[in-house]
Amino acid sequence: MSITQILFWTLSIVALFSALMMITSKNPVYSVLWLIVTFFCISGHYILLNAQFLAIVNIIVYAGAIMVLFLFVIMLMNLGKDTEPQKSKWLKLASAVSGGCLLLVLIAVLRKTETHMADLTSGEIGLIQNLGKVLFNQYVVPFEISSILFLSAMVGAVVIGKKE
Amino acid sequence: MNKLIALIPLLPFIGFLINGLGRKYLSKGLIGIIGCGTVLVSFIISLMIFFNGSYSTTPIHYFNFIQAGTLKIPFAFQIDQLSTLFLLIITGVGFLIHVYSTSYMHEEKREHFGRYFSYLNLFVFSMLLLVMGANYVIMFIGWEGVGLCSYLLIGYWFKNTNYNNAANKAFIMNRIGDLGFLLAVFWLFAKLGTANYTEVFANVGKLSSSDIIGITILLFVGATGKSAQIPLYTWLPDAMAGPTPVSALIHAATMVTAGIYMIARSNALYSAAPLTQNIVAIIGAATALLAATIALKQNDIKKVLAYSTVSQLGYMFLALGTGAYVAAVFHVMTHAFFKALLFLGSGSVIHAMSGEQDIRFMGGLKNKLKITYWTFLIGCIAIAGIPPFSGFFSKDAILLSAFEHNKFLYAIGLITAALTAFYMFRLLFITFYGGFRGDEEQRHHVHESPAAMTVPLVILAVFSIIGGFVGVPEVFTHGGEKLAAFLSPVVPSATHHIEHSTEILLMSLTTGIAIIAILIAWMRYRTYKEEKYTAFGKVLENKWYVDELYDTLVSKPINKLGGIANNYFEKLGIDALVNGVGKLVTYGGRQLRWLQSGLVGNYLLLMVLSMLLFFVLEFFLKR
Amino acid sequence: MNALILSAISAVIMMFSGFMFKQKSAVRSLAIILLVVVTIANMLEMRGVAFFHINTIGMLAFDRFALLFSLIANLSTLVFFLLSSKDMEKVGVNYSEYFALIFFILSGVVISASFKSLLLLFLGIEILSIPLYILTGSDKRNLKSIEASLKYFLMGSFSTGLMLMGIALIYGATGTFRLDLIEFATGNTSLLLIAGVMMLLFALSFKVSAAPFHFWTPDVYDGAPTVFTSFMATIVKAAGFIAFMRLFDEAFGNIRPEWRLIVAIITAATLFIGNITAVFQQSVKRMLAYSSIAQAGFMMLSIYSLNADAKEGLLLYAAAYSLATIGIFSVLIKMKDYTFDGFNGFAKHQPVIAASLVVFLLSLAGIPLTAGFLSKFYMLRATIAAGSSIWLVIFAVLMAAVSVYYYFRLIQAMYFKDGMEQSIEISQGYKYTLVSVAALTIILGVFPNLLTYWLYF
Amino acid sequence: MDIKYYIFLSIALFVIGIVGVLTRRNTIIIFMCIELMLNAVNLLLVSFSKMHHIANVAKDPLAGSDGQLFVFFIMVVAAAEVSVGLAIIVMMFRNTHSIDVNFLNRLKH
Amino acid sequence: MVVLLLILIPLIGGLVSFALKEGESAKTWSLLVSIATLAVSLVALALPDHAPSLQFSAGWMGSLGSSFTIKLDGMSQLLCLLTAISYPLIFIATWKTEYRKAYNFYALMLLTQAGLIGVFTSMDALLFYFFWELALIPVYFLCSQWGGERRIPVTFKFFIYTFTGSVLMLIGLLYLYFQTPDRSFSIESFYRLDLPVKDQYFVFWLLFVAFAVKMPVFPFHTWQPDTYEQSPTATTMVLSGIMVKMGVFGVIRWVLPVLPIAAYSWGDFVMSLAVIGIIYASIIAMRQDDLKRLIAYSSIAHIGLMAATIFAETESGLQGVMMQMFNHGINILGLWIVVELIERQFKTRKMSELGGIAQKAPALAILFVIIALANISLPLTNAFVGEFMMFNGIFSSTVTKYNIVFAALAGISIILAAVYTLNMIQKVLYGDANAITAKAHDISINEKFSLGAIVLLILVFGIYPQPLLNLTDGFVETILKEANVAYLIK
Repeated sequence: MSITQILFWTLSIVALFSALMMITSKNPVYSVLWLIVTFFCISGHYILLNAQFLAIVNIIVYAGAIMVLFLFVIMLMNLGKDTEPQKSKWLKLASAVSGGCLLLVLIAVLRKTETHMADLTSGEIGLIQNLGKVLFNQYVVPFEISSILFLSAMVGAVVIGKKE
Repeated sequence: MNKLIALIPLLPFIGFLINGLGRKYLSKGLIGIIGCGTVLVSFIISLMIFFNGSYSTTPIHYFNFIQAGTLKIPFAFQIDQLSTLFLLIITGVGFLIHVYSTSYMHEEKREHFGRYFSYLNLFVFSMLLLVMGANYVIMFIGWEGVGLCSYLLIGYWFKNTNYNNAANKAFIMNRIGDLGFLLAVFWLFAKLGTANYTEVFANVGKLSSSDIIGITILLFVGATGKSAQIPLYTWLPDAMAGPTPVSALIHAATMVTAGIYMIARSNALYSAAPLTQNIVAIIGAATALLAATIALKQNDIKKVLAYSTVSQLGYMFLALGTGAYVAAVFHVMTHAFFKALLFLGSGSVIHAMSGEQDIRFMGGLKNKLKITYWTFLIGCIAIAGIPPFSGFFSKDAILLSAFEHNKFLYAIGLITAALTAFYMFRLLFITFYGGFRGDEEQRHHVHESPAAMTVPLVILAVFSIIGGFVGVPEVFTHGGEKLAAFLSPVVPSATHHIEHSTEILLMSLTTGIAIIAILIAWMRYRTYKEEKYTAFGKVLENKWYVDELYDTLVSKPINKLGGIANNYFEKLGIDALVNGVGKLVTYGGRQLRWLQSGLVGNYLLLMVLSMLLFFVLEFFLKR
Repeated sequence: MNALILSAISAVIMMFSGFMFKQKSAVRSLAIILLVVVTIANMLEMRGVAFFHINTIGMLAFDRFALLFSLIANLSTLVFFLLSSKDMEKVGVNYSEYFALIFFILSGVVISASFKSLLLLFLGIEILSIPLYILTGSDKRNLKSIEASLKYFLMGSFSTGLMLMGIALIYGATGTFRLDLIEFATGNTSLLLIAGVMMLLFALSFKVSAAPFHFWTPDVYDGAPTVFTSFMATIVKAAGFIAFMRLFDEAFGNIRPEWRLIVAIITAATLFIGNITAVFQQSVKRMLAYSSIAQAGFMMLSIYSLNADAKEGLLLYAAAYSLATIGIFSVLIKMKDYTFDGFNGFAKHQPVIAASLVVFLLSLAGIPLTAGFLSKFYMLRATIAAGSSIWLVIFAVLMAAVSVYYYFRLIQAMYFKDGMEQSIEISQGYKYTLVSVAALTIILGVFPNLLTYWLYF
Repeated sequence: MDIKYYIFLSIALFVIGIVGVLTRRNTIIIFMCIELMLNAVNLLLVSFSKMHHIANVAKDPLAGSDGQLFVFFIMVVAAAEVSVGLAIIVMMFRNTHSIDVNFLNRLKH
Repeated sequence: MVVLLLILIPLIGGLVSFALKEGESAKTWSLLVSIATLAVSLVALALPDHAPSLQFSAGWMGSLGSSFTIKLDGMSQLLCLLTAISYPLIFIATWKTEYRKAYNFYALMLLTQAGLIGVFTSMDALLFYFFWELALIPVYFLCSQWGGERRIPVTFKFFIYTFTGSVLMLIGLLYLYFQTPDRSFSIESFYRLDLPVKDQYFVFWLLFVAFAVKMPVFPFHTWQPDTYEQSPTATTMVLSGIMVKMGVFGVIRWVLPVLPIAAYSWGDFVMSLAVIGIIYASIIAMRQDDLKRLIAYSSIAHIGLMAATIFAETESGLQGVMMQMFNHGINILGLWIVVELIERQFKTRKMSELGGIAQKAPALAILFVIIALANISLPLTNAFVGEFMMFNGIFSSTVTKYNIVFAALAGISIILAAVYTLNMIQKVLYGDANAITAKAHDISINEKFSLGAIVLLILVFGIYPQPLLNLTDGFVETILKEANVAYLIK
């Protein structure tokens, strides 16, 4: 096992574990924290895949900004451990079983895909320079269009947030 | 001449239109004149045809009634010997009865009087169409037309529900027969492509024997309806609800003989179907006997005559069935005379008794209604078959043929003849002999009818006496029967193989039995006694319970079936099914709503589950 | 491109119009004028006059199909503005922002009609959706509105997740996001690709509210302020279908056998659930929500058959359905009582409006000589032409017969039952507009070529 | 490394997200689970992008960069969505003082 | 152009009537419009066959392979004539009936007429479907708005029932369309089709169900008695006199020639259904007390006979169907007028509550009796000719082995018809007047006119039917040639 493989497995297991912890934690704050762990693991994977730009953005945007926003909201609402009523057991079981089945099915289907990636860390595309080039050459239209999205989200937040 | 021939049915039709439309505006006299006059002119034209000999078997074509592809039905008349004879009977007797009616119906309101005459004229028109038509379709038009008129006239006094029921019954029973007739016509069309007499009879050979049997039986079914044979005879006695002249004309002299006319007309077909002939003969004989037994115990003067008519019609079918077509036609003619006479006579009696029809409340009318009595007596003698009155000759011809054909049928005929003599004279004696049994009012009222009624009686009586001479059998004359000779181009005459001595013996036997029956009646009914009720007598009085039988076997089940179909099958079956689909949809809508639980978690779970299903379907089940 | 950019600009202008104008009628007039400008620009582009020459590098393609649909969407929105914009005032205080959001949605509509890349599909759908979450929840005092908004948002995001997963899998299989290249790469079908296609199928089914991904629809349509339900049930849903159609036609047309069965099942289920559930509804608004599911079932037939007829028919369907539904909603908004009984005796008091409503309902039910019939006809024709699916067609028409049941209930209430008069304010202009929309519905039903003509010339 | 491990990992994270959505009632946590789903997609896209890059790098040195750009756009959209979503959740909390997703079920049937 | 006028006059007349806003003038206007239509229809009759003005074609929905092609051939001449004659008679007979918002009523009636004539003349399947529905929608409103107590659910059922049938028909037509080599809805292309047997079977049922519901053939009939009972009588007249003919018409024009093998193979089955229906409806009719329901069931029986005859595929039979379509329309119109008069006067349709009308209203009684006799197809009434030919057609049919059985069983209906019709006459007209009927008065001049006209038609075509037969014989020959399956029968 090479070092990348060890890293891969470690990150994967941690990511899955923290994801599971996220959905099972009673306390929402813990959930947020576990999710942040997951995001860090994913960022680790990005680095492993030589996608440094995304790794950084992921940490800044997701783990940094978005999750803090979440935390902030949770704090704002002062949600404790006991605030969340539990779903019925059967419903939970059904949900878990159906989710598990979905996983099984998808894995059973996709396990036949076999492409070997020999050299994980090589390649320059994940660098900010290369991505920037592509973004502002080929993807300039979607980039501009995403501004519409942001504008609308902004207007939306104003509409929702403004007191009447 | 063709134009004149067209006038024969057209005139009564015009009379019908004038009387029908103008019934509110014309005076009774005018109505009577129009009614009688049109028939008289038709009669005169018929006489002209008869005496000019302008009859032939070639049809006279007027226009195409229906022409569609291969189906060609010309509106054409066939004035041959057979139809000429019937023309004479219909218009002649018809005219007399019209005249009689002017007096008999005189008390009706003007518009009803007009209505009556218009119906009567319409009847004559239809009857003429029936006998003049050159094919079965035209005959059928007349056939149903007379049925309609019969219906209208039976129900003439429409306020009375019983009369209306009788009218309905008559029409419906006729319809049953008509269906048979129609099917026979379709059969002819299917096999021969035509219903014209000339073509059909020329092509009888082309029909297979089963076709012929089918067609003839179906035609006979038609005849049993119209001519009141077993099993469709029960309407005729009920039909006496109509005014008495109507009973005389329609339910005795003319319409009911349409079946005989039809079979005589189709003799070519029947002669080719011995099986059917046997059936016809058996049905005829059975009807004759059955009706005669019933007539024994009836107390309504018209009912007795009605059953007598049924019985005599049975005779005619017996003749037809034994191949004696001429004898049947002959009996039609003589029967028309004496039965019309008897009915008109009974009408005169009823008229005199202010509408009383029950003979138990009559009696002793002999002296008060002289003309009526004598003519009635003549009629009774004629129907009883005493020589040389007309009934003797025609009945004898029939019995002779039956004897030749089948001894058993002959025996029935003989018994019937005896019964006939008995019940007719029972009627005569109870009505005219003994003491008057009506109430005081009637006693004052009793009077002889006016001339308009008695003259037709006398004329008919004369014909009842002499009418038989056209068909005096070979035994007595040389050169054979005139009637048979006259009809021979259309109706083949039966050839007898019986010794003349036997024939005379048979005649004496018939006559003797009739006389004995009359004597028994004389002894029993000369003075009226209350009849004792016996069990069998009760059965007879109730007409063998046939009406009740039909009611239980046919009417009620059908009605019940209708009820079941209406209340259960329709409402709980089909309709419920249709509504059930609608209800199911509504129910489904109500149940499916519960899927929409309002909970996001459930929605998402359902979505995930269906995704799962789709994946399984796509990746595992499809491959 | 004209419409896209101009509507985005219009949206920005509307954002600020609240500061510029104090009167709501001025804001309204401005919005209508801007929309007319956008519409005209769109028409001009169909005539070959493009204001903006931007190289989209294969991301967007403003072909006839896309332009015609944007035109239909713009015109429908115009009708919507003319009929219902006044009623937006009642929703809340952010009058101008609502217009801005609608203009944003319109630009999203244009994108989802003209995308050539999965990325643009994603962006387009999101631009459609996010403002809708807001509009749904814009009646902030009303718990129903909030509930609807929350449900819509959660389920919408979930389906976005599905869509993205699908896109990722397809990317994995083909190595590209461009529709033409994906189609080129679908020559060898891998399971990865099929799984991705199915994920996309589910996500788009969700957007067009096809069963069994329809659950959000009744609740959201019911809870949202009626005036916005009208908009989202018509133009936005049609846009979803156009995106659906474009994606499956241009990218996955070659592997049709792989997904056809699933689409058939979804179609049948949608027809069934939509129609059957609508039967029992007591509220007209909720009935219309289910009816929109039912209509989606019919539109799904075009995805199933995926031929020239289907494309043409989908456009016609979008137009017919939008016109009729906007018309009905515009009346419904003015009513106080949303139940069927609320419409009792309506024809007696408002004969003209009732007559127009009848035309709309007939159109929705698919009665001939209305646009609704012809659009359904096109769908059936397309499906039969696609072959071997006659049972689906028969099922569809049987369900159409069921639909008669609930549409005619409204007609019955209006015409054959007696009820109290509801005081509703109706201006002359509104009346004329409604009647002309009804007339348009009939004209389209008699001469559909007026619309589809544009596809070919 | 085999690409399928990445696929498995992403799918697993994705499904965990789904299960979380299904089992929890706290709106915020549900929303977080959705974010987890998006991140699973992101991971998958990046790994695919790498895979395509390795396969096609000879033809095009920038091959596969579109996958990573897509991730960038997803993050952009997610940010926008989060802002709107949290606004809605806050609005709900303001009105009902609950963030139980089942609390609001006036709309049904 | 003449044929276009036939559609346009009632269509525009109807639209104008909406705008009249005043009952009396709408009434007069509608009568004038219907008389104008009648006049045009008579002009059309006078024109020679295949005259250019008997057809009209305009491009319409070319992209769908459809065109606005209408034409008057034998059968459409006949049925348009029936429609054109019926309308003035209906308007005159119901002149005194008051309707709320009469302008709407008359407008919808005229629109129905336009739809009916369109159905009968269209030579394009899609156009046919359009008119088919166009004729239905106004009827829905007519019945629901001006009908009896239970009108709303009953009409609704009727509408959904027929609508379901017609959408299935649409599928069938579409399917056929796709089989035509030139992708066209025109009737010529349909007639040129030579479908494989399996397809024929399947399309046959799609089409037939629509027509069977409309006719209606047992067991698709349950909408009919209710609808007839609940509709305003003027509408019932249109429904039963003309509209049910759409089903018969449809089978003859669109099923027999297009799907000859299926029509032959399913013929026995359909005939059995029809024959069962005839007897079934007849015995149910015997149990009815409501005049409208009685006539409704009687009509089912009559139509059943037509349905059976069509599938016998004989020339005389089809000619009989043609005759009978016209005659049944006239006769039942007469019956409805009588019912309308009785109901208007006595406020009841229950036979058990009536009686003794004959002595108070002899004119009504006589006309009623004649019409009733036509209903039982007495000779020298028009119905006799039709039924005679139909029975004959069934009997001589070569496409079924059971021709005799069918003819005999169907024939029972003439007995049963007599039973219930005479019973009806007796209960309504005869007997003594009771409290309800004691103050009866006779009918007025315009009612006499309309009933008289009907009686005149009954008698004229009963005695001399040849003009009607000549009208359709060419058409029937064509249809039979198209439907020829002689090569299948060994």
